[in-house]
Amino acid sequence: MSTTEDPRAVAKDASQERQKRMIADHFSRLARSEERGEKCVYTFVPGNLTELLLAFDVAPVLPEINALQSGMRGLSKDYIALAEKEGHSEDVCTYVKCDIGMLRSGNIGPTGERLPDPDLLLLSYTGCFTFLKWFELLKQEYDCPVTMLHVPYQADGRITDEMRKYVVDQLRDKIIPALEQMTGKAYDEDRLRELLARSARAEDDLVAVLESAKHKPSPIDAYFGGVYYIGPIFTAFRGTQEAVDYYRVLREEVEERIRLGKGPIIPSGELEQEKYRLVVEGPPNWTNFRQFWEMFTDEGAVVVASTYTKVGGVYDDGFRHDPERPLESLAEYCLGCYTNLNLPSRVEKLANYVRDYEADGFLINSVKSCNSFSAGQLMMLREVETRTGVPGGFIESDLVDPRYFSAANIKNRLESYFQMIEQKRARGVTR
Amino acid sequence: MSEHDKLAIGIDVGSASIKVALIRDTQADVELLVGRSERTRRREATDVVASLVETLLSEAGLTREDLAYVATTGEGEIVDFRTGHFYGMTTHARGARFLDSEADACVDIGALHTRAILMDERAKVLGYRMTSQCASGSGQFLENISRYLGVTMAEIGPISLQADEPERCSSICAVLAETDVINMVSRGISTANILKGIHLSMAGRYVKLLKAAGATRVVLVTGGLAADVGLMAAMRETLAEADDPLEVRSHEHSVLAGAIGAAIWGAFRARKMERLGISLAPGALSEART
Amino acid sequence: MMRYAVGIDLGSTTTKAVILDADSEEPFVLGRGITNSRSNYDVACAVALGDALVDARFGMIAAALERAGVDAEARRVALDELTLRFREQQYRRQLAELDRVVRELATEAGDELRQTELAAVDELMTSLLNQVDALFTKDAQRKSDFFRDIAGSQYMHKAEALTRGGGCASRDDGPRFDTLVGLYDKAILAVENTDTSGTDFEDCILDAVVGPQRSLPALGAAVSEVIATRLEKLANVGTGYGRARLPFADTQIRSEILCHGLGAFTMFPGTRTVLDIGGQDTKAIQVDDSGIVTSFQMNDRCAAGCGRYLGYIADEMNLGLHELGPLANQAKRRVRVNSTCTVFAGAELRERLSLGEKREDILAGLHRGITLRAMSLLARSGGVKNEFTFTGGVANNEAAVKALRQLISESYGEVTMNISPSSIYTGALGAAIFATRSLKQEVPAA
Amino acid sequence: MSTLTELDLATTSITTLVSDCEELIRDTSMPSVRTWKERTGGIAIGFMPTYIPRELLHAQGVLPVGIMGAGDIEIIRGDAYYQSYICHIPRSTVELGLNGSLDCLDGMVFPAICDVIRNLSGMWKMMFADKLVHYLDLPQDFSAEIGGTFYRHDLELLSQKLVDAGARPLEAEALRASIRAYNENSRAVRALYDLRRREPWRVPTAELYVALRAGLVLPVESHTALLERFSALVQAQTDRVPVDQARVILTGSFCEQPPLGLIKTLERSGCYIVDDDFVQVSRWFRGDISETGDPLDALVGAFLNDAPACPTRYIDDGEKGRELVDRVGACGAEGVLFCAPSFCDPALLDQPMDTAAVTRAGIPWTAFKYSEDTGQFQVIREQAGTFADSIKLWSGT
Ligand SMILES: Nc1ncnc2c1ncn2[C@@H]1O[C@H](COP(=O)(O)OP(=O)(O)O)[C@@H](O)[C@H]1O
Ligand SMILES: Nc1ncnc2c1ncn2[C@@H]1O[C@H](COP(=O)(O)OP(=O)(O)O)[C@@H](O)[C@H]1O
Ligand code: SF4
Ligand code: SF4
Ligand code: SF4
Repeated sequence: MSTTEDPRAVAKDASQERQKRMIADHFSRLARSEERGEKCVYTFVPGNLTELLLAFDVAPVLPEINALQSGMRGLSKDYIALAEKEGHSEDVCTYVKCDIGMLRSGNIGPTGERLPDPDLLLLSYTGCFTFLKWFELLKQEYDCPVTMLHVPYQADGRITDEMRKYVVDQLRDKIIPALEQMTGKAYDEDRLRELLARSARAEDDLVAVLESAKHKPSPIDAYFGGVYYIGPIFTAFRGTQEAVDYYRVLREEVEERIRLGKGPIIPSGELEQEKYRLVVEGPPNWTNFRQFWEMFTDEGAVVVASTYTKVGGVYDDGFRHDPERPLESLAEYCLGCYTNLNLPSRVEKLANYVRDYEADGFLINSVKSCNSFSAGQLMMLREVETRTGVPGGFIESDLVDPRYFSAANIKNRLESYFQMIEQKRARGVTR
Repeated sequence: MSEHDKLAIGIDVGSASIKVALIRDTQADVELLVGRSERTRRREATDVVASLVETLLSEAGLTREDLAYVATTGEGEIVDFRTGHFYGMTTHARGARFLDSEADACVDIGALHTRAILMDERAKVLGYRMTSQCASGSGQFLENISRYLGVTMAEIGPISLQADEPERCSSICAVLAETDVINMVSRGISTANILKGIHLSMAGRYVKLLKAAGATRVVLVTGGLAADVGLMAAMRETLAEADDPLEVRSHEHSVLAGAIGAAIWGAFRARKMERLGISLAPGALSEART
Repeated sequence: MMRYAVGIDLGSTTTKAVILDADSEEPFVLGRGITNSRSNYDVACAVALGDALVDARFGMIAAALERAGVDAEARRVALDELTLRFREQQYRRQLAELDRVVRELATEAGDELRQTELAAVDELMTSLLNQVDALFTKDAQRKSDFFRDIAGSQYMHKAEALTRGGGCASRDDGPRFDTLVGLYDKAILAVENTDTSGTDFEDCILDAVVGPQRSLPALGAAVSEVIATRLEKLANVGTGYGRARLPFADTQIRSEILCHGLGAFTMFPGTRTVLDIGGQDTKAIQVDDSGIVTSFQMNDRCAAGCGRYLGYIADEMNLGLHELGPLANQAKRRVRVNSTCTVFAGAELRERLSLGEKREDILAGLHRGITLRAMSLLARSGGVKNEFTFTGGVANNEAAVKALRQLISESYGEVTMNISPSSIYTGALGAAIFATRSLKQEVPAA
Repeated sequence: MSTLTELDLATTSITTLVSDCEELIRDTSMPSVRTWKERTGGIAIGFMPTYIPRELLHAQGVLPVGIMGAGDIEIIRGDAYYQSYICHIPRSTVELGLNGSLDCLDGMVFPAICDVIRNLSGMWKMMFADKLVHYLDLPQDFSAEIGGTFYRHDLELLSQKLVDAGARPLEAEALRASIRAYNENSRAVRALYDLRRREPWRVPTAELYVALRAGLVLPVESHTALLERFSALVQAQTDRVPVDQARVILTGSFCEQPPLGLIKTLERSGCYIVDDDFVQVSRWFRGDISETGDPLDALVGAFLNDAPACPTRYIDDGEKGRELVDRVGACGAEGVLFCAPSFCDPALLDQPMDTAAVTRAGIPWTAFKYSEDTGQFQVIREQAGTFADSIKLWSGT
């Protein structure tokens, strides 16, 4: 989602430098939170309640982000090994194991500093069952209160009043009191409104950035690059002025690239020629992130839309945090995150992306860890193919377990896939 | 031989080879009289067992009537003249303790399966871990690779020890290994480095298995691959790299551990049955045990 | 002079070459060649190409005979005989080399070898030599097409017989099976990785023609004519598992998927779905009405369900690959084999055999299992459209074909199912077509 | 065997009764459901294992049919929908759906079990667009006001969907009667579990299991009768005597079920299974559901307050595994077998917490994985055998 450290030099522009600084600052703030008497909450990315936490001056720690950072920094392998040694199964989500392993190794965060212990475990159970188990596991480790927000699944493809009420009731009667009790502060709805208003501003800019990929050539890569863009908004910054500023700068940069007719920034500089436009479903692999990205850029492939950039929350259909309806809009945000959508909605979203972004292909990276994403992807592949007529591709890897990243295998499939699109195009079959 | 002595034979029917051990239990001590391992190699396992047992007995100058107990383990249920059957981990634990009284764990690495076993001083199994239904990293896997490299089983270890830059390989399929090896050779990687790389990846698995089973001090490697000095070295290196004090040992009779353990338990049961006044007709005990 | 374009499919198990007439509009196959893959990729390519050129020359000999007015039946008889003698010559040369290397290795090993083992080596190699005549009689059944396999299985067989009674006990002084096997494994590597393709044809054909030309003198003239004809390579394209390491430029490499799709489409233009089961992967491919791939699926990295699985099982049963299918088709019932792992299946097979199950029934179950796995890939790739082509080496296996036919019709109704006797060359054919196209600049070299 | 809905309860042989039940499970085309529909003209709704309120369906005249995978049938189409790292149950369920076995069902209810099942509910919608598909989002908030309100609404929604699919509307009296019928059934189940706990040699688990499984495809009244008959027969059986086996609890098999061969293997290798979590829906609640008051509230209340510590249920008090340790004590077990399906996240993520609790309590345990179509039991036999050996040889020393 965002990284503070990439061992190899990567081309960056100003916004990226800024983003990097923000994230690094966040981690060092966290590291010093205990001495500064600040409280922190462990919680998850999908449907995160950042504004609510900030309204209580509480900093979020996101275990998934720690895990992916560990993956990028080459530490996940040992962390996972440690967890498996303790009896965790090979079969389960590697984020969890990576987190447990990191905890056992001193809970050192991506900046090399120790992360604070949680004052509260805020289990936002949205779009993934594993979250329940993850916090049950953490609860064994920490002597702190835990509170849970159960976000119902959009099983029938829509948010009903009862669902919204269920979430709002939990926010009001469980989550807010838990935060009040932990911080000793009273819930201040006006403060929440201010934060939400700033969120909406940043969200507008983020959406403009992601949608800029509709241009040809696309000025951004909406998957690999997108990971950097969504960093601040899905982690600890939504609702802050920093986020507003970052997204404004980012948007300006991207608009400038459009004016200059430039392609996206890639690790080795700039993409010269956009040969393939792709829509990608599923999270990326973190252990070999750059290598993985280069398998695309080497072939001139740009990702113009991805679902992964919607894991924290989906803004496509116009959702924005709304200061007028603070708790309701938080509830809708939680209910709307990508893995909380049912499969037919996910298929429809992907098919729309293919059409709206004029993609040449549709690719799934199926990660072993995540049943929430992966169970059903083969059917999605077929459905999207039939609905859009563009060729689908399927590759398999994992989030942070390098054992499941087979470079040769993925390259082989990608190569065949790109050649297939190429051949189709040579015959004028695709646009 | 004193009349209190008990002679017992242990038969370990493995997927690749059959191991037989003949022991004398003097109540105070156990003595390994003679033991052998032979590859089945497309023969009927029961035929190989029969001929091995006869060879052993004749070498020891004994007959079947002298035996107090015929104990089987592994797939030994196919042996119809057995007195009783013991499960593999029970026997390996016992055999390992016999071969090395300091071992508190053993890892049995055979042709298809690997199991790490933690035991106490009475050879009681305290914990264990086994590999799954995939033969990658098994003895068979190593065998396939070495055959392709033109290396015999006995040479594998010594050659692997000469490696200078081992080619790490991820867990690969026992069947497809050959292709991967072809690929490595075509990239100019030396036989020693290929073998060592494979040894290291196998060692990684086994060490993981051992740690998961709870081993902390001394582990005896049992089963066929204990004879592979390269694998032993790789296991030691893997542990050293992780600063792990676990000590890995092997024994010249490691491959016989299961058979020895079975024989010892057999003698133990024979004594116990005698005390209880149960007569030991062949095959009877397996029923009595359940 | 003859100008050709070649496609090379360097597979995990076998390396195939197909050469096309570079001057023909429609794809015209001049020759096909195959060898087992090995660690020296250049040699593998050269041998496969050499084999294809031999095939092409045999075609030219046939054409020369026709021009000389020899009637069809006489031509067939003469060519069959010539081919057999030619293969025999090749085999003898390789065997002589093997013999030399084995003995050399045995000498090098010196004291490590027991006296009995030295004697055994001698006996082994003599026995191999003595079996050559029988291998190349008209109706002989060979277990495989490759020297490695034929010589290997004879060697192992004999080695087992020689070491039987002795067992493996270290106290004995009889010959050790492992030692003997080790010698073979080492020697075959050396023999295989030496490129002999350059000199092969001329030497072998001149020796081979001696006999057959007695009954058909025109043959000698035809052979001389063909030896004198120059063959010129204009283009090559490589594909297959090892394509990245082929000694070709990037632009001359195509993915296997595209090649199999195009190859199958070229052989059977009505094809819309292709199933390729090779040595270590299975691919389900959909193509459109111009042979362009529209979607594909591949299996993961596990040998279960691919050709090597069958090879493994054949070994386990002491059978040749060629014998598996026919035997399985004699089954009266199917024994379900539970293990998904190839190696465990081998163990399970032994167990079942010892429980009295019949070999053919177990084999039938195994073939069914493989086909089931392929069916799921097919379904993943989009199912079977109206015309279906089965390619890859396993399409040579009649039991696999039978099981597939049955399952396809159960799941997709009656669809045309094409199987070509040269299905194993499909990928190479696709590559060769890409090569001829590159000559015509028809398709951008992507 | 007589008609499949009415098992031959007059039989005097356990073997016949058990093999009838086995046949009922094995026949994936579900003849008993088809017969029931023909006879009653009612509709039948399938549901995935663990828990759904079958009482509600029953009260509306619907036959709830539990779909617990397909055992070891050949998977032809189902594999096309699932990667290798996903458990077996969704692929076999899809296989059943696509090969027509489930045609006799008028819909499916997918309770919240895990992400795999949740996503399957969406796939089902796409595959069987014309049938009822309901995802029953069981609440993880167990307060009456919040979780209770939500759940009650979800049940009302389900009830309405059933009506739309042709069932009769829900009436309080009918629901109360259904609660009674299911209470009776679960009392019969509990009685058998009690009997097995006391005298495991009388009630081999392989038999008990198939008798329970039969309940998934039979009307509840018939199943209760079957259980009672089974109970009478096993108690009358005189040739079953205790032998020296280790008493163990089996846990982790709450969703995908192990093959019958595996259960038999465990028993043969020296284990008496004295408690398990097979076919959980048949004894989800510890006690009876209240037969008085508002019946829908009774269902909701039971769910909130009386359900077992299934891995699908969130436990926030940090005492994971306590219930398991308690159960070990309660049934006098000597060890625990963790027996979970491969790739089952809920079971496998719980396992480290459970094993830690069990270890702390000094209870021996062992763990292995299976899939419903596992056909090779050697490894498991070896493991269970060694486990039983070590309990028998050493326990108490
Ligand atoms: N010197 C050696 N180096 C490496 N591997 C060996 C050696 N000797 C035997 N093995 C391997 O040991 C395995 C047989 O071990 P064993 O414990 O007898 O297996 P099983 O009980 O499964 O038959 C074979 O796979 C063989 O390849
Ligand atoms: N004549 C034959 N009869 C049966 N099977 C064969 C025959 N020839 C080849 N095969 C099968 O085909 C496989 C090789 O297929 P191939 O398509 O050449 O694979 P690859 O391209 O991966 O090398 C072998 O493993 C073998 O199972
Ligand atoms: S299963 Fe997926 S969504 Fe859930 S914690 Fe793991 S990676 Fe995240
Ligand atoms: S990867 Fe190879 S060794 Fe493993 S299960 Fe598959 S065939 Fe067996
Ligand atoms: S077996 Fe486990 S992972 Fe699979 S569907 Fe059931 S609960 Fe989910």
